[in-house]
Amino acid sequence: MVPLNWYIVLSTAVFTIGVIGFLMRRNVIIILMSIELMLNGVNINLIAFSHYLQDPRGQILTFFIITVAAAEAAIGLAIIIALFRNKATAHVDDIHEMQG
Amino acid sequence: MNFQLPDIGPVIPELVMTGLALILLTAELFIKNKKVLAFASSVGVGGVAFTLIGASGTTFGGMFISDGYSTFFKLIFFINAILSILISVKYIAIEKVNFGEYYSLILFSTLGMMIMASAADLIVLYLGLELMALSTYILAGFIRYDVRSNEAALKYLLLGAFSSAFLLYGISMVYGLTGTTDLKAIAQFITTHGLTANHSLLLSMLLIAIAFGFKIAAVPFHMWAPDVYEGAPTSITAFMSVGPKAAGFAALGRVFMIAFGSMQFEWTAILIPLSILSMAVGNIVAIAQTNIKRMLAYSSIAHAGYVLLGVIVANNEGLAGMMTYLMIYAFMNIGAFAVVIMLRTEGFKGEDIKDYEGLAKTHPLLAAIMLIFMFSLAGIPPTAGFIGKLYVFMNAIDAGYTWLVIVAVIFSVISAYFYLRIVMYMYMREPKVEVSISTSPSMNLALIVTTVAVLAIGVFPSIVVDLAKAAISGF
Amino acid sequence: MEQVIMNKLGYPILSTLIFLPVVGALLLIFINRSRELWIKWIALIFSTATFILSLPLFTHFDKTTYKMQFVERYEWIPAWNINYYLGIDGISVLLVLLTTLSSILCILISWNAIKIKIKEFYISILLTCGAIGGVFCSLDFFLFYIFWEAMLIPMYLIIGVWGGPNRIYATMKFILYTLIGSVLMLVGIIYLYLYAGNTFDILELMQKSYPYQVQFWLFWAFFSAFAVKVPMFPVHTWLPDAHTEAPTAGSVILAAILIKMGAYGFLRFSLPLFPEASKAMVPFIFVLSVIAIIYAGLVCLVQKDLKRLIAYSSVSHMGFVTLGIFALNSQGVEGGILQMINHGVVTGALFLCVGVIYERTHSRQIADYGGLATPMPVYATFFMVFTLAAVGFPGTNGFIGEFLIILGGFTANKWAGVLAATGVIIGAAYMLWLYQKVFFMKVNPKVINIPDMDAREIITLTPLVILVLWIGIYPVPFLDFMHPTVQHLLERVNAGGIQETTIAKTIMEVVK
Amino acid sequence: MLQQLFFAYFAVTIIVFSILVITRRNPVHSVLWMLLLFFHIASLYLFLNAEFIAAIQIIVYAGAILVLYLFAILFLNIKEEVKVNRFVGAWPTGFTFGIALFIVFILSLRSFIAAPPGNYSIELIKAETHTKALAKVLYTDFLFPFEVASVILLVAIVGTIVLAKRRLKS
Amino acid sequence: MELYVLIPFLPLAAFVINILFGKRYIKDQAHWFSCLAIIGSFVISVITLIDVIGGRVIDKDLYTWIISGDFKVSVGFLVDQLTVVMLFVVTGVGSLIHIYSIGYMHGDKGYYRFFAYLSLFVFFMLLLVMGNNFLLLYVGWEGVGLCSYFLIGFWFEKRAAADAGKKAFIVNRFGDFGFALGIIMIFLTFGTIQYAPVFSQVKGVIGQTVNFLGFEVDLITLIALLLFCGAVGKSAQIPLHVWLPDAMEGPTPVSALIHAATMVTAGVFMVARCNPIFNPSEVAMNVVAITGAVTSLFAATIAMTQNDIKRVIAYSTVSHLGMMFTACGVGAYAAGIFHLYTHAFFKALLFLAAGSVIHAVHHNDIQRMGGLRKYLPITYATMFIAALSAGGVPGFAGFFSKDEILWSTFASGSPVGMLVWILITAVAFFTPFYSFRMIFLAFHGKFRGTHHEEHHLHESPKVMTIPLMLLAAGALGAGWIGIPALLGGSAQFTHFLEPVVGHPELHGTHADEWGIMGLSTTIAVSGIIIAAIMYLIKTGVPLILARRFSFIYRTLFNKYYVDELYHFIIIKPALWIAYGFIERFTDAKIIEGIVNGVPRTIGKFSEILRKIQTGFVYHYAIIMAAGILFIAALFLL
Repeated sequence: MVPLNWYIVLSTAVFTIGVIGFLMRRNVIIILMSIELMLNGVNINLIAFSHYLQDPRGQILTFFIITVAAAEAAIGLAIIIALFRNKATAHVDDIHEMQG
Repeated sequence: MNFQLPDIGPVIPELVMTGLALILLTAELFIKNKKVLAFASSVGVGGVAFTLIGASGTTFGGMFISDGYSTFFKLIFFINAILSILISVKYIAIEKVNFGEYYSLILFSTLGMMIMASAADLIVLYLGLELMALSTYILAGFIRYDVRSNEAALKYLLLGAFSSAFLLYGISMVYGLTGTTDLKAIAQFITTHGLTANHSLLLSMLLIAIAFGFKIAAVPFHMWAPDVYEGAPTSITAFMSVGPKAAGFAALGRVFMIAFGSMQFEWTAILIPLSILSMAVGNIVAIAQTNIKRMLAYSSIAHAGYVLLGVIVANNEGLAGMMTYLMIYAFMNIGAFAVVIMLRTEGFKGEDIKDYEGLAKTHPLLAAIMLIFMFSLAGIPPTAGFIGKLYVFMNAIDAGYTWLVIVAVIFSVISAYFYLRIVMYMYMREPKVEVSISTSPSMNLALIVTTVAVLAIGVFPSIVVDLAKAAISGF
Repeated sequence: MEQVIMNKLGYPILSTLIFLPVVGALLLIFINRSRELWIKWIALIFSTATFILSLPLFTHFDKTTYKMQFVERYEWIPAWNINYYLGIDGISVLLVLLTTLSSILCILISWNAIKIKIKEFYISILLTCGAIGGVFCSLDFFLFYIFWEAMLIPMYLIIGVWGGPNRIYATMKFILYTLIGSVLMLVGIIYLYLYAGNTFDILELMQKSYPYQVQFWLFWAFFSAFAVKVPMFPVHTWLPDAHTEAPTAGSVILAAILIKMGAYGFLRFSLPLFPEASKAMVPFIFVLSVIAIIYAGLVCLVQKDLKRLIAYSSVSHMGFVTLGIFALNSQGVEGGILQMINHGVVTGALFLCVGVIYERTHSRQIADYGGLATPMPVYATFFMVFTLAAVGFPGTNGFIGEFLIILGGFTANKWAGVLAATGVIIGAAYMLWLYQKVFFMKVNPKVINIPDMDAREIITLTPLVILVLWIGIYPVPFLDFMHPTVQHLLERVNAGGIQETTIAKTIMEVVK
Repeated sequence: MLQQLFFAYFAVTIIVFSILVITRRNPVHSVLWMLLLFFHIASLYLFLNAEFIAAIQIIVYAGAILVLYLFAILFLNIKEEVKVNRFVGAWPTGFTFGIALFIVFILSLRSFIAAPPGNYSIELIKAETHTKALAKVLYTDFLFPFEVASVILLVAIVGTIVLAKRRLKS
Repeated sequence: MELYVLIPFLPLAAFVINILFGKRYIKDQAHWFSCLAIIGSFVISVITLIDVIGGRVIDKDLYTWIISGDFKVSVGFLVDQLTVVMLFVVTGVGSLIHIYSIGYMHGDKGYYRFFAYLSLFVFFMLLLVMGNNFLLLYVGWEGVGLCSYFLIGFWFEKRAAADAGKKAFIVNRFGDFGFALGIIMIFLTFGTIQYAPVFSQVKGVIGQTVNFLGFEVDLITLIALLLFCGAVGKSAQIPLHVWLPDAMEGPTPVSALIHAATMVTAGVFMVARCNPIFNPSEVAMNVVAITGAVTSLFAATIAMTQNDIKRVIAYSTVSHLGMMFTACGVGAYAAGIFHLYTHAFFKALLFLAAGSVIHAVHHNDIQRMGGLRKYLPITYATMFIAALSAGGVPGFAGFFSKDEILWSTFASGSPVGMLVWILITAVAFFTPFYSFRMIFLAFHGKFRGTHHEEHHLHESPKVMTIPLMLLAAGALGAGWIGIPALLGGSAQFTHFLEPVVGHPELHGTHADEWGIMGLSTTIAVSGIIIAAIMYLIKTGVPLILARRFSFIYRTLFNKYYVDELYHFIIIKPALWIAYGFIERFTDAKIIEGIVNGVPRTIGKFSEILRKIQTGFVYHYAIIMAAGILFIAALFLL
């Protein structure tokens, strides 16, 4: 039996890698993908808990997270496309029209 | 398998709201005059407000709760929605984004907020939050030909998703620790198993707090707010400076008071620095702003700090103070944005503070109204803003946080500086450019309502205070 | 309620004097702004009506009792146990009358001086006077605070919109200074409210006694607000700027009534609510008062700007007032109250006088005048009367107040009395210096053809001259208002436990 | 033991692929690594008694979302993209904070105590099949969130259309 | 309603009428009201005088003025022997000066104003002498000061006049400062400030001490000295004498009335009035005596070198006032008041005559006069009489009073008495010397002015000369009511005042008295002779002396540099502190530094903080992460 803690460490690792990706990458699309990584990290956690606690909520929540992730990705990409039309860039360090 | 239809009594407002949004979405295809949609949506929301009456109770296996607390917040959301719609009508035409989806999205977002306010389960809460957030992302980027609007939407979305990932991580850990996502059950589990001092639980609570902190734009999770407020369509800035913030507070209050009720000491310790930082950063940085939308964004950050005092108090009175404050804030902030919107005309942004120079000379009435809102935001009686602050401060002092209140009042003096600077520009400078304003009946209505409300609540605070007290009594 | 005497007049007199100006202001909103004469007359009629309707306070006041009179009380915000509760006693009655009188004078003196945004100006004046009247009448802390702060809004505009060249700086300074003081008082008020068991009722709060530590902190919270308003050294620097930049009417309101709010606060709240703490702080206040008297007096000697000089002299005079109040004997306190009225009359009048010539020359520089007594003899006479009152010349009201204060101060502390008395010398020096520079010597060519005062201006100033002489020659009717109230107040203050204490000891006690 | 070995394999690959996803210069490569990553995660779910979720993971994530990303990437000029910096200027700070966050999370999670098991046991699932068991819960207890999720998808559709419509003629 | 109440209020009425209607309606008829008022007052005063001689003393309150706690003051009048003497002097001499002014001020554009002020002055002066409590005394005290201010600065367009008026007022304030504190001490000690109860209680507090500003001092001495401060200011004693010579900028009748006959003697009156307070305190008495004597000598020496005709008389006034104080200081109050009374006549006469001269030559400088007796015979004659009287030539009014003072000091038997006797005996030489120096320079010899001036020389009109003659009669004969027993008189004046001021103990024989009288007379006459030698016969001598003793001469000519001293130790430092320190440093730098500095700091902070808002999403995320880390680290680790 794999200890639950292993899963937690794995999930935290994936989550953190997502965070690092978010913080480091320039390309907006990759940043969105990093967010997906973070969500996946959470999902691993939830599924593992669901299994170990013998409770369906974890899986249900995962289900919803995937749904929301899809919606988020769609909207995010739509925004990127709208932006791309106006500014023709997908790099976050080019997007600082507003500051201060 | 026996499928039983749950009691839908408590969710009737949400259902009606969804129906209304869907109808509008469909009607948009047929109705060319978008004003009709605006009218329909605002009247519709008003109608939804009536369904709040009697819609109380718990349903969906305890996931959804409709009580005084949620009802009061829903009232705020409705006011927010109606006023935002009223101030949008002309504005979105000027911005050339006069699409019917606009109104439906506002309603969907409001629906999300309603769900957040009523959520008794972290899953529902999360979904409500996302519904609200996603709709707002779209609205923020609604002027899609404008790069600033795009940027606002993108920043909002990226950071919003980032923060909700943390929220999810927190929820997952809570789930792992307690085996449930139901708020009451969590609370019970924590007390029975003595998890109060458990570090994992503290961490997850912290992460949840952060997500709410993001929604209410509390420092240091406020960074999105100025940029998004500035870039988003002004009517949406007004909308989201009140709605999502109130919803965030609604969720914050419910989750922390119920689920983490036994860990009050810990979470007040988290919220106090957030509150102080919000007041400090919000008020101080606002001084240097020259764009009025941005300035109001910082002001809204600062106001989050004051409202947090209500939560920090951690009792029903405190929550009542918070609710009162938010209700008042809805009126005065949307009112202020309404004035900002009025300055937006074809080919004229009207966002720079300099555009307000001499407004009292060219448009005395508008200037006077703005003056009332500015004084209200600064918390000077006899305006409503004072009542909000007073109530929150009263509760905080009652709970022994006198020092915190002293900090708060000192920052409120600093805030007076930049609010009054607007008044100064309007009244004490000569107009440099000829400013014309865009009026419309709906806008006038919104201004009348907000002004009257700000003054009336200022003089007769019982209107709101009694309501809040009554609302919180069954919490 | 045995502590109060309900209003027996045929109309709610206190509400009238607060809200009649407000009604006037509301009415003005609906007047077309091009009808300037209408606007002025409506403002004048409303302020005059207010004054006339407030006169029964003078005639019908029961001078034999310390109880609150003309009381009106209605429930207002039951959730917080807040009442609409008005009433006056010997401390406030004269201030209320002064307020209603001042509003007329302000309107009269502004008749031709204000040329832009006339409508807003008169609205602001009426609102300010109404709100300040409210401050003096409120018997409910909440109501009091509302008026206290609400007054700032129109005042902010009066200075900022119609003021001099540096008005924006001055008005910002004014409002932030006063705000920072009053928000701390707000904290104090709330604390008191909660401590006393959820009541804002001032009379009820006065019935209770508070532990020393509570008193100590609350005293400081209130002190911050009152000291700024008075203004006491070292938080006085807003006053010269505000006075200098404000339009004449604004300066008059500031000098005549606004800064009385601070001293009034000490009398109404600090002393009866925190008697022990107040007593402990007496030496401290004495030091500040004496510094204010001498320091501001000296500064006056080197001012080049007329209004600035009078503004600093206000600081000096208000130093007398605080000294008198904290002398905690009947001479001192009554002198303090009377001096509040006197200062309102005299300094208000001096600002009116400056306004008269400012309207003609648009200069406040002393150097731009000289020899004015030749072209403007009537004006010079008026100014002389007020100058004399300002230097405390016997026969004018200033003498009565200053003498009683010095007497009281000397009784309480000889050093305080002696040093305060030196203020009288300095006062004579700077006022006469001013008078000489402006009125005597060769006529400055710039003012050689300046017209003397017209009828409107004479009418504006005459009531004040009458008051100056009346109070100076026969002050008993005015002093009679105060005796029972002051006696009652002093009984309460002196009933307190500790007698002799030092500041250091006090602080140690609190820190412990 | 075997389970642990499997877990070790999946854990290592998941982490390696994650790192690859966020470090590849070419976005298309990132997407492809992500695809692999999702497959591995799905497999991991299978170990955890979540067949349905595993399927969803592949169908929705790998099938729908990633394709969407790929589609968006087509907007970019890949040739340009591979030449320019892939990290922002502040990446060392970001990296440090990420690592620090990881450490803090792990440190505080040492005190993790799992809640007692509930009644949604493997036996139950075996008796009803996973999908059915899950669906039952989803459509009864979680009906409300389910409906909300549907609204969210609707909003996403509407929003995407509003935002990505062709440029206005002006 | 008693008639005496009208005494002060008649002039007040005249003032009110003149000031309200003078400019527009009355104009050059203003003198009617004022003159009639004061003559009316004089008549009533005489009636009252007769009443008082008949033994009636009035002490009655009119109405309550101030009441606060146990402090209660009334407006009320006390008319006793001392008062009536003062009333007689004030209204009598005042009437003559009023009449004289009609001519002197004729054609001045401020004519109505002048008479208004004069009437106001008379009102306050009468209030001062008639008040039955200290505060009313103080009111009159300040009031006459004010009128003095107005009248000195009557020609306010002249800078010197305006300055002098201001100076008089402010210097007096210094004295009044002490005076007011004295009144307050009296109230604190006795619980009242009515004369009668205070004086009757004095015995009870003799020997008590009080802590005053950290010093343990004798109560009565303290009160007496504080009161004396006021007298020093008002009666121009050292060190507050500086205002009086400058006060000569005012019209000459003013100098005569205020700065010779009445106001400046208020200090003497006050000390005499408060004799029950002064008597028990030896220290106070000595202070009074020595101050008086030193001032007397001091002023007399200065008077010798002055060239301004009015300043000479002014210093002479200071000198005489000093003498009066000396008398008071040795307990011979009656002698002091007697001198006050005679002095009023001859000094007023000196001034008015000088005014007549000025009226003729239009300047004040005696060096530019000379030989005026041809043109101004009446003026010359009257002024000569006045000078004789002032110089203490036997038979003249001044002689009797001065002699009584000299005798009282000598006979007081104390060392201080001896000291002051020596000092004022020296003064007895200087007084006739400078008086006659003035007369010889102005009236004898050749006219030293321009031809133009000489052409216009003329005697003054009747309205001026008649008062001169009347006053000359007074200067000659006013002293005869106080002829000492030694010379066959009955010293009626002293006896008349005895109920109020008591009687000093004198230790001395008739022989001593004769000796003193002889000595002083000899000295006085030698003074006249030396003056005659220096200014009539050998006119070069003064110049030689001035050259040889140039240091002394310059010191005297510059009035011992007292004005300069004050300028450097009071005015300059005060202004420097006010401007250099308070205005520019404390206020502008420290307080305003904080007041403006805090917002400025906040503003700077704001600019710094807003830099954090870079606009880059990853920075925002990093800050969020940092926030999480920070809070987590704080609470979890």
